[in-house]
Amino acid sequence: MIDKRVASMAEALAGIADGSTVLVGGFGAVGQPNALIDGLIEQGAKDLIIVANNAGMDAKVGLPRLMAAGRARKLVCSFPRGSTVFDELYKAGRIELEVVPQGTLAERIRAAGAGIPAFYTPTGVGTKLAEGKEQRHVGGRDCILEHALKADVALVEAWRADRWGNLTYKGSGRNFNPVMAAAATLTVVQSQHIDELGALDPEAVVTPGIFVSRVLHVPYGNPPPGNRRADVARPEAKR
Amino acid sequence: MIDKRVASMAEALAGIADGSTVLVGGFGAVGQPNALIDGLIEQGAKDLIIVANNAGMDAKVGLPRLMAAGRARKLVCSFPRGSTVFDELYKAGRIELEVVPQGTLAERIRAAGAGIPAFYTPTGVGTKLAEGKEQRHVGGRDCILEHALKADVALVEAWRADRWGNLTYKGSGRNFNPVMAAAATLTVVQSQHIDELGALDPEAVVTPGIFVSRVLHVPYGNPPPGNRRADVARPEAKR
Amino acid sequence: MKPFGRAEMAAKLAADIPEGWYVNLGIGLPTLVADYVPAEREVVFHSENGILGMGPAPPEDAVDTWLVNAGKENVTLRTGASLVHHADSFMMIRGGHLDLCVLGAYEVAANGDIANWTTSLNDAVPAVGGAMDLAAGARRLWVMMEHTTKDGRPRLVERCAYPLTALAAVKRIYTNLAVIDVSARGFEVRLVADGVSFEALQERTGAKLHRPA
Amino acid sequence: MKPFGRAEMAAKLAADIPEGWYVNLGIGLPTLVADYVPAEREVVFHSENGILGMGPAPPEDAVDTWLVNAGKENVTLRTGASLVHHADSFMMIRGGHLDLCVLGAYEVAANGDIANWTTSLNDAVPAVGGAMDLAAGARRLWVMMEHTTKDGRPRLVERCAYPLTALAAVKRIYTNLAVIDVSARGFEVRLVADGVSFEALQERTGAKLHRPA
Repeated sequence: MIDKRVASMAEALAGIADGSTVLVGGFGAVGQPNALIDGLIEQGAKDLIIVANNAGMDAKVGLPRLMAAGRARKLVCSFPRGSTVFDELYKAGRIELEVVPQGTLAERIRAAGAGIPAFYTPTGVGTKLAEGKEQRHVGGRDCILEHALKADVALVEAWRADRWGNLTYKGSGRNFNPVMAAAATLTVVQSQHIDELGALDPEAVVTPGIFVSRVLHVPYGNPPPGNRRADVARPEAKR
Repeated sequence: MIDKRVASMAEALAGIADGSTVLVGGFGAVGQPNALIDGLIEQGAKDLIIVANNAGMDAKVGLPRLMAAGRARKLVCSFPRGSTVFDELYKAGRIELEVVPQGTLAERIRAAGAGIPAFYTPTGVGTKLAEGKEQRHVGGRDCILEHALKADVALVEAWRADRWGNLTYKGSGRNFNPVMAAAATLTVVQSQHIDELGALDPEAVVTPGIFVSRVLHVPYGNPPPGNRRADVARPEAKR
Repeated sequence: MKPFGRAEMAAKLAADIPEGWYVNLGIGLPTLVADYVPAEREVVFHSENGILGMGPAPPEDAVDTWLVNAGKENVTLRTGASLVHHADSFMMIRGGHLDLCVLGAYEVAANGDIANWTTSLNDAVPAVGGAMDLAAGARRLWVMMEHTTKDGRPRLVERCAYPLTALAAVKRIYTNLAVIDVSARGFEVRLVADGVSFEALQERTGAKLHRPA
Repeated sequence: MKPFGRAEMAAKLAADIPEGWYVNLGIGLPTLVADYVPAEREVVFHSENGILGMGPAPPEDAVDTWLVNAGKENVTLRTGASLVHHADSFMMIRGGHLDLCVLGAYEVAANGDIANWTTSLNDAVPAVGGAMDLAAGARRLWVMMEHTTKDGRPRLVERCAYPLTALAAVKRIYTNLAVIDVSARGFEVRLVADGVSFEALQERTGAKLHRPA
């Protein structure tokens, strides 16, 4: 019987080595595998390269905790803003940063999962982020060459999972999670619900189990509220 | 009100020009937009470049009819076998053929939809299908450069659709359809069911409406049975 | 001189969005635009994190915290919405499927170059988000920004001084003083705020302005 | 000499697939393998057209014609199956996610080269399907084929004469006479059919055979 469910955090994160490249799902506070990040701090792996869209926000939750514990030597990220922990480490020269346009980041991770070692894209041409990259006119536009971003580990947050590792997500919690699930050697999932095999509609599975290594049941509830909207005049909001 | 539904085949296929590149969904007899192909014969566009996984089978249905009518000047295809119509045209030198590995075909179409003008892949290296293509060692493997396959038109078969053009598919009818839907300037859909806006679960929409231009209601029922299995000994089938 | 307020800028831009467009609104000022598109004019708003068909912000007592936009603010789904993952979401952006993207900016040059992601004037952490993908990928890029900096220097310039986001990408600019197209000739004034003369506008602009052809 | 029948070849290969593997079976002979993996040993079969978790062929009176495999034969879904589109399906193949692919072949060379898509000996229409993607992408490629051609010429050769499908890809070959690994040394005989001597096998093989190390 294929059974990717694991009973403990220790089992979920066993074998993650120092120096690993770790993909971390989530966008804002939604779809963040925070329990797995806490577990990774406990597990002890260090010298990690973390790939995530954000550097986290609340200093007490998720990535900022991992970084504050000194476990990350580098962050690959599109928007490392809003994290005081990261800001301080970065300004002190204690963590490296690779800034990647968000779509290029998603596509580089997707490419790793799809066996595409490199691709051309117009995104970033003529900018500082293109410096040192091969440039080429292809398909009628100037493009730069971007490489697949393959990882040792992906930490993923799902809404429902079964013992084969089939996954669905909730709302905007989907974000990077399915893309990252396919791009790592070891894909570890924290799922709010564990279902019987067959309970997920085959037409509606978002991540097929082939991409998943281990599933841990973490029913933590809802993410915290998002940012307050900094608007000046909102006629519709007045209703 | 956004309403991509059209009332007639003529409206669905209006404006398709001679010389167009046309993506045609389907795999085997499943998910083939045969009504749209029949409509395209009626519509009259000629000198077409057809991109499809197969060359069709039954001479009276779908692509073989279009080819027999002399409308296709070229077929881009992974598996043009099993179509006597195509065989005869090809052997008579009356249609061009570009054979593309099936995964490279899917990826080239996906690349067109995703704004990736070209990518490297190990598929095909060292084979006849790599002849004339740029070869390069990248990501630790020999690869060839493949280009996006952008099209003027995509003909798509869906199971459910709404007026925004959101789509779902049925069983293995999904195949190339969602990939092609995103890769053409004009995407025309024949759908078995037309639903109220909101009837499709946002979490389970496969093709978001942004990729769709027109939707025609074609409730044709089920595809014909597949091939007979050419097996020798089937212990389980004996039960 | 009676400059447009932020709400007026947003309303003016919103009025120029026809029904049926697929639109991504950048974080900050552009986000306001959605409030000025009436619900009966169907415009489909996209968010980088995988939402197509965003609705307005929820009332405070009915927030679904599973739905945030690119600015990490809670949003709603409109009837007809769909949810996709990040690679599919950026496929919409990078594949040229969005009719319009609206971004804020530090500077826009007369050739359409845009600088909007970092000023490099301090030691702040550089953060690009989806700006480069949106600027390079959307069919049209419109910018919403103040016409000048707080200390009065022009933001519409001959050549951007700040690090670029994309080359020759901007098609139109909505400022507190004017609406300006970026054409092959350079900046073309479409509209000015009440009491703003062409000359006064030119004074506050770092590149030559053209009257519409 | 008592060569393996097709059913025996399939059963032998099936016995070597451990529980939990993700497996793509090529059209023709390899398709038989699924019948010899007992349902209680969970092996997940993949089909190029977007099925993960294929079950056995349906009984004739309960065919769902919406489900076909790569050979266009009607199949079933197993509990736990999922459906994806073609690009995602080939992501599984090309991204190295399949533990095993089994293909038929015309020839396999001692360095693992495989020729299985066209013979170019007639004017037949060339058709490659997913063979090149599978051969280049799966973690392991095993081949199932007759040991020799109908007129007795070897199919295991020093160098393929037919057009190649992929370079250095094959890891193991199941024939009607033997099971042979492709190692750094070349062909290594794992197993022979009853009454087949090493010498007789070598006679029918176009490259040097090695006894297992």
